[in-house]
Amino acid sequence: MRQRLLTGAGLVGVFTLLSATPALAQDEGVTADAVQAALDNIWILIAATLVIFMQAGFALVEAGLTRAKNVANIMMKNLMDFAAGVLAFAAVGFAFAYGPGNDFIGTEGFFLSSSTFSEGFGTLTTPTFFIFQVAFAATAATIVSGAMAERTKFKSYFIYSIVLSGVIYPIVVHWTWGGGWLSQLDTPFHDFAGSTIVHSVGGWAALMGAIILGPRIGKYGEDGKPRAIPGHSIPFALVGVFILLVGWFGFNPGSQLAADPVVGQIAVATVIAAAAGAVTAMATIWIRGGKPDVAMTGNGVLAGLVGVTAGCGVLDNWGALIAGAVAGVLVVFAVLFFDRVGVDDPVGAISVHGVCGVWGTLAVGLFATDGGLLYGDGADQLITQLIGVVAVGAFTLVTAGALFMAIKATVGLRVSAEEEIEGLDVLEHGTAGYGPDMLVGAGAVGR
Amino acid sequence: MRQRLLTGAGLVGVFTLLSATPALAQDEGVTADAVQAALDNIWILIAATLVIFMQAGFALVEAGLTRAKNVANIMMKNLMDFAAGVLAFAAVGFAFAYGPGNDFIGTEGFFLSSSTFSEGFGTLTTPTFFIFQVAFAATAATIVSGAMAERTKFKSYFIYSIVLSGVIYPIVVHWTWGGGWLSQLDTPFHDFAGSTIVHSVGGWAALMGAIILGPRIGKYGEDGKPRAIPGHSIPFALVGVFILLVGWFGFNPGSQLAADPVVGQIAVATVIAAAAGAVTAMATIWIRGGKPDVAMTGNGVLAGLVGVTAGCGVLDNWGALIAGAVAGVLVVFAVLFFDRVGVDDPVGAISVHGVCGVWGTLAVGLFATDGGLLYGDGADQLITQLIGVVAVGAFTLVTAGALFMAIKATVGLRVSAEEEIEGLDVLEHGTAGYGPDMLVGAGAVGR
Amino acid sequence: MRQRLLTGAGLVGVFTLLSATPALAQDEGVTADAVQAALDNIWILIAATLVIFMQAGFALVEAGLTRAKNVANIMMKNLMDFAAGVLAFAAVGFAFAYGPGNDFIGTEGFFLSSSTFSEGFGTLTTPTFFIFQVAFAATAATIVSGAMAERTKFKSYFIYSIVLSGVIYPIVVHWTWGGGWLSQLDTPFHDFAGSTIVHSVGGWAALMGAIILGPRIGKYGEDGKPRAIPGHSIPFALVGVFILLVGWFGFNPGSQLAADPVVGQIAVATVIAAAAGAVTAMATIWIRGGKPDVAMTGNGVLAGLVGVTAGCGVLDNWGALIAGAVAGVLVVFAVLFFDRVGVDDPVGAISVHGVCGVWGTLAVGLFATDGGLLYGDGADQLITQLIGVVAVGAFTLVTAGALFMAIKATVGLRVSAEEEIEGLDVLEHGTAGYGPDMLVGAGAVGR
Amino acid sequence: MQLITAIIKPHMLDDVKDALRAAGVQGLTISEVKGFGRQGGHTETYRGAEYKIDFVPKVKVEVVVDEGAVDGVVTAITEAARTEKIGDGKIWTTTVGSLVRIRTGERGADAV
Amino acid sequence: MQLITAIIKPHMLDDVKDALRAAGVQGLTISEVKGFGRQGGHTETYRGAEYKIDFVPKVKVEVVVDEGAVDGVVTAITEAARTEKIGDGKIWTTTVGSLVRIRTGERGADAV
Amino acid sequence: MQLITAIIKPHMLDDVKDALRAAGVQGLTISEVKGFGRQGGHTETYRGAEYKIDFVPKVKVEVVVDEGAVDGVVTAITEAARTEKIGDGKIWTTTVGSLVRIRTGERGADAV
Ligand SMILES: Nc1ncnc2c1ncn2[C@@H]1O[C@H](COP(=O)(O)OP(=O)(O)O)[C@@H](O)[C@H]1O
Ligand SMILES: Nc1ncnc2c1ncn2[C@@H]1O[C@H](COP(=O)(O)OP(=O)(O)O)[C@@H](O)[C@H]1O
Ligand SMILES: Nc1ncnc2c1ncn2[C@@H]1O[C@H](COP(=O)(O)OP(=O)(O)O)[C@@H](O)[C@H]1O
Repeated sequence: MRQRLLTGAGLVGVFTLLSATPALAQDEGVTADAVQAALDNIWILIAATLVIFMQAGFALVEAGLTRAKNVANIMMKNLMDFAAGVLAFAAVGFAFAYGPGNDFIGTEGFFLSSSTFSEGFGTLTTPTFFIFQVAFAATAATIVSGAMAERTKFKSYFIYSIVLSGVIYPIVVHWTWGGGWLSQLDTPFHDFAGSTIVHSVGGWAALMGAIILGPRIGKYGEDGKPRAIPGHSIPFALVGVFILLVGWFGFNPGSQLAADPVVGQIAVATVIAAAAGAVTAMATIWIRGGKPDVAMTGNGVLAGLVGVTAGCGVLDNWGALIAGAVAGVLVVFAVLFFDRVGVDDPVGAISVHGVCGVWGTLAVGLFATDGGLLYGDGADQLITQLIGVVAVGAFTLVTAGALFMAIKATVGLRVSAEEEIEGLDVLEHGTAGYGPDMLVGAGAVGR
Repeated sequence: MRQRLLTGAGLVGVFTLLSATPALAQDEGVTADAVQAALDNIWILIAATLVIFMQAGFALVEAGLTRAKNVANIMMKNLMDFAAGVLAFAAVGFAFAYGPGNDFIGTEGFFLSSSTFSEGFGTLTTPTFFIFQVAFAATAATIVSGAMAERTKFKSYFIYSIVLSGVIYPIVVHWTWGGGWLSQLDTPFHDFAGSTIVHSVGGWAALMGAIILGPRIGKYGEDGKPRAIPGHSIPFALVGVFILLVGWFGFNPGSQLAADPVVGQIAVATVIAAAAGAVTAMATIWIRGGKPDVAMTGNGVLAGLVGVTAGCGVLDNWGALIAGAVAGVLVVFAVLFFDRVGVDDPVGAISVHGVCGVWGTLAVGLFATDGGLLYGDGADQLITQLIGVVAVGAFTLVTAGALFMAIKATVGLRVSAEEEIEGLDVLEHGTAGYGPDMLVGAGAVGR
Repeated sequence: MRQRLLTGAGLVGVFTLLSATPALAQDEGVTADAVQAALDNIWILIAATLVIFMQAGFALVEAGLTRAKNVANIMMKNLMDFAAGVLAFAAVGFAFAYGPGNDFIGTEGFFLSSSTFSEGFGTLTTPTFFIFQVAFAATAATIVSGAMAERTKFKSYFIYSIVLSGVIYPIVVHWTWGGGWLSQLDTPFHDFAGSTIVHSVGGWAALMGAIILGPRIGKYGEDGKPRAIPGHSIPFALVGVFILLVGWFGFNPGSQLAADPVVGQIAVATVIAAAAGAVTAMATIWIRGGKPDVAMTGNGVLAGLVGVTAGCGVLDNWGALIAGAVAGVLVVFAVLFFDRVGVDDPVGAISVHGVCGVWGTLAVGLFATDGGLLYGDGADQLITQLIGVVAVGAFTLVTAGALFMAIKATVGLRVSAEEEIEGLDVLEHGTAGYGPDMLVGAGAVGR
Repeated sequence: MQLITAIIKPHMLDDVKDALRAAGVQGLTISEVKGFGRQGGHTETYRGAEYKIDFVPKVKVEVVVDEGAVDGVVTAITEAARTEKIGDGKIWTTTVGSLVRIRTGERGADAV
Repeated sequence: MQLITAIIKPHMLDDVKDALRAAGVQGLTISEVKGFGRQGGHTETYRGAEYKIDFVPKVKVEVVVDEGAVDGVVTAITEAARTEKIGDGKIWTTTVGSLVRIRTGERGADAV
Repeated sequence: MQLITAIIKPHMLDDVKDALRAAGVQGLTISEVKGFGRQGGHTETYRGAEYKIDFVPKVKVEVVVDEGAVDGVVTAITEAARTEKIGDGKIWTTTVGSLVRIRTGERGADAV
């Protein structure tokens, strides 16, 4: 490595061969195994990059579906749950999730201790594995900001996001991907890329957050009926959806954790479910509400994606189609339901990630080509899936609920009514998110 | 695969090796051929992801170059031609394109029938090949929404996009990449990544759509002279251009359909043509119109890209430079021409994809280092290219024309004048695409 | 290759094997070395694509942090420094940088002459190597547009960007990555991915540009105190930051120039530094200014990234953490400093790329696990780093300064005061960047 | 002198402007306003929930004219802005005490 | 007839509208304005620099009413818009010479 | 009391505001408007096609002042807003019948 240090990006001189790079090593002949290992690492790094790109997607969806006066705040939350999440997951989360320990939690390997993780993860080096996992942790955390948008104190959200990325999510990972109790059931829990582990953890935390916060001012009329508070930018929301779709091609195929040609099928299942979710969500809201609502159709894409995330490795194309199509219907009714019962979720995060996360996990028990109830393989897998859904759901609801209550009791969770009306941008962050040339008179009219 | 089902994303337990992954297999030694095959599949999946990302680019370009009152509608069209396109192409399009059949159309392999496609495509698995091809189909379909923007009924557009992705485009593919008659000429038709097959199919369908729809209200003055209807967001349009540029690095190099070091040269040809198109389009409009128009320069980038798409595998850098530079000039004159003759194409889709698609295809006959007229290899290739251009053009104009006429005669193609003036967002989809805090008084002033 | 020409994207017929592709070759057996070489080329092409995507990030950050009346202009500058940069770098820059020559500059290989570069670069083909390098050149060039935003003539900027990409930046590359004098010191200069070579070149050129231009009208009160001129779109700015973050996973790991599993660690260092920079910048401005400023936190992410760019190959996680964390603090004070001394840099480019570029380069001398002062390896590396920083800084300041002075003396550098007040979009490019339905009365009120 | 204020439908602005020019008006000032009246608003739907838009976009036209020109101008606007559908708007007049052209300091009728 | 112009706080608009309806007003026109007054502006910070926002967002309400209704309407607005915090705004009246309904050409009280 | 309405160039707003403050004005209301007049508009080009922008951005300033202050205020605005280039704008005055401060219910001169 000394050599590399000396030579910048690897060129010792003009027109000499690269030194001290694998390239050179090849002259002495690399083995196919080594190349496969290199390929595995490169592929997972690229997949991780795609998952990290999803942060931009979440930020745009959430910004688009909320009001202009809070746009800087929502972007900032998305940025900081990534930044804080990376540090928290590196410091303790990764150890809780993948460190040696008991069936419930990892107890060693804090701060990415290289002695604990010296062996890597299969062909993946520990850093490669970590970068993929940390991207997932940030995804779980960021789901919540949308449901709590437009009324949460920034400081309080910051605390929440550290605890979720650093503790709550990692524990759930330990139970499952980390080899803990859910992976040790007779018929182990199967959640290929995280319908439950990532999405419904985010979704249930979002549910507790939205409940404990209460609805935004003006969301419910004096008659208690929900009123629409339209988001300020449908193009932002839909570009966000496209970016999330793109990122999901890292999220699902990357979860194979190896460069295996099977990732093609995982990607096909993913895209079919996304398309099906979009079409059924559009049809559902069209029939129910009279128009093909754009934001809801965007939710449908995400619902389809979440719905196939657990099963993308074990569903065939028809299974993926059904998983996505059902999710697209489900998300519409879930959004309407939460709206009606007084849970104000501006972006539909609870419905997309919580409800469809559950559905996707159960769909494995129904449609897995090997093990699915409808493929005649009995209910074992389905029962396990149910256990997983309930256990993770309960754990998240309780811990996230306790966390939000604790924050509420100490630093407070919600901004003042005045700040909420004025918009969080100016009062929490100092300036409006749009310049005076863009923002029309405080959105006063027609509110 | 049972094993994988049991172990979530592949980790059976903390700190044990990955089980049942290629990683394990490697302990028994993988062959270099197998690694190359894995690499081919991974690379094409990544390329497909980049091509799918282009959907966001198209959506942004089209949204940016049209008015704010129609922004949700244009985003929705872009989303749905992807979603519907994926389902239609999976159901029938892929079979028409790549299924066994005759020289004109594939007749087997509907619904991705695994028995028909059991052998895969070279080293690519059928799913990997499909995901790349479906991304292309969605691209062809999405080109049209821009040309028909701001006045087309959503429902009608939805029907169109299913037919284009499911039938028209696949038939053209069958003739060429699918091994049909154009690929069997003495000097076979060469369209490496689809200047004609993808782009000009989209472009000609866009032409028929724009003609049959007629121009937007207000586009032509009482004197019949074209009036500018400025788009509402140049930043959207240019971010869209950047995204398309990025996606094209999947589109062109991915069309090699294998992880071959030659993709580097394909990428270089691509970037040089894009840069040349930008510079010449800017220069052309600067000279003609007095100012370096930003939207037109953005069109120039895309023109350069479309212009090199057919030839990126067979042009050297000089050829790519010329292909791109000529396309950049061509696109400006084409935009001005269509404007003048009463074809209202708000985003320039016909010029970029149709006209430059033709140019790019012919450029192969002129500049291919092996086979090009100007490299002294005679006119054979050029003649074939001409045959392809004409055949595909005629087929698309006729079928797309018939399709639009049929839609017009049944569900209708165009919204009412009132709806057009009000904007499609509210009347077609229920809400404006921008919140009241963003949208200034319905754009009344200065219209 | 004739064969390929005949067969479009490689399919000679339905259901026959691919012909003349590596796939076929494999039937005869590929070597592991060949696969590794293919992998290297594919990986670097993907990394280059990610770096090119950064252009969209820069465009959005710069657009977001400036006013709506100049948004088309800033997008156009970002587009054209890419387009012009590609052509200039291909024509002469690459030869100056990597062509044979003396210790100061390459003197052969203009226009990518294939005879000069016939051997490729290690396992990378010349085109693959070029596409990665040209993406870097465009990055260096584009940094400057932000610092000179809202007052520079488009024509003049265009000239600048050709010279920077074609001459100034390539010469710095030649000194270092190109094997020139800085790479031949006893302890060679180490700048893995370009904190100095790319970022501080951009930063110092930006400094000269901003000084020679002078501040925007209204930036300083009559008392000489800096006044805030808020950007028009924080969401643009933060999406830009996310995109840059994503692109950096091509920038840093790609600089390994090979598909080596070590890229995972480079990515981890990168993400940790980015997160640390975000957190410390937020904390610093929160303490100093009373609120967690969003734009400044976005600068913090970029600062962290620039700060780890030189060292990402030789720092461990703690080193990366410190590099990023210090950069996050530094960027805040640097922004405040330049503001105070009358250098008007609307986006903080000088602070992010110049100041943190220097810091990142020096951090190698301090924290390199092999060679760093704080790892007990003496000050040799640190001294070399200092020499590099000073040499490159002085060279860039002088040449960029001369360039801007020359432009000022000939075509002029700054638009008229009237144009500046009206906005550059209409007067330089013909139309406003936003339609009348988006742009509120010329931002008159509260200016 | 009189200030004539008209509230009209946004898409009639071009016609009104042309009519005013034809009536000899050399200057006018417009602004974007929202109106509430008999026309009523409409209901929009968003993500399955409804909300009522009470205010309809309108354009306000303000013209200061000499006494003598008032009737002609009012008639010109009335005719140009009329679609005969509900919501066409109102015109009212108020008396202007004095008028100044800022550029020259001219006052009264000269300043129009 | 009188034109009643009220400058109010934006978030009081719904209350004012309801009060006016209750007071029998059938039409009104609003616009977004910015006010400068005793309320003062506020200081914002951006990237560490400060800047003063002098103008506060307000909504202007304009209603033309019959003489007889003036007092009632002014009182209705005053009460509905009052928060008793500084910056609640102003109401003033000016005399309208004539009023026309564009759709029908009706004039005077019939046109309201 | 009088309502003074001024149409000015947007970038003169700060100067006008300062001049009004100096003239003792404690409150005012502004809005964004577009003007049509001798100044004319301009032609823009977009993708090679031209279009005419007839309306120029202006700012409308409204101040209610006591009779006695009218002349001073009009003069103050005139001087502060003048650039001597075409399009500097207009000032006109109308008589205000009554003025109310919403917060306190004060009327007349006290309400200013
Ligand atoms: N009394 C009023 N005072 C001020 N503006 C009014 C009044 N009545 C109506 N308007 C304005 O005129 C517009 C049209 O009035 P409306 O009652 O809807 O229909 P019409 O003009 O056909 O009578 C309203 O949207 C509003 O802007
Ligand atoms: N003399 C005036 N002329 C016109 N508008 C005024 C005048 N004084 C105040 N305003 C408007 O009324 C608003 C409120 O006035 P302000 O002095 O802040 O508080 P208050 O209404 O409590 O006296 C201002 O923002 C401004 O829009
Ligand atoms: N008769 C009028 N009534 C109302 N506003 C007017 C009138 N004439 C001019 N204006 C306003 O004054 C502005 C300036 O007028 P203009 O004729 O362009 O130049 P000048 O102020 O130098 O005479 C116009 O843009 C318009 O807003």
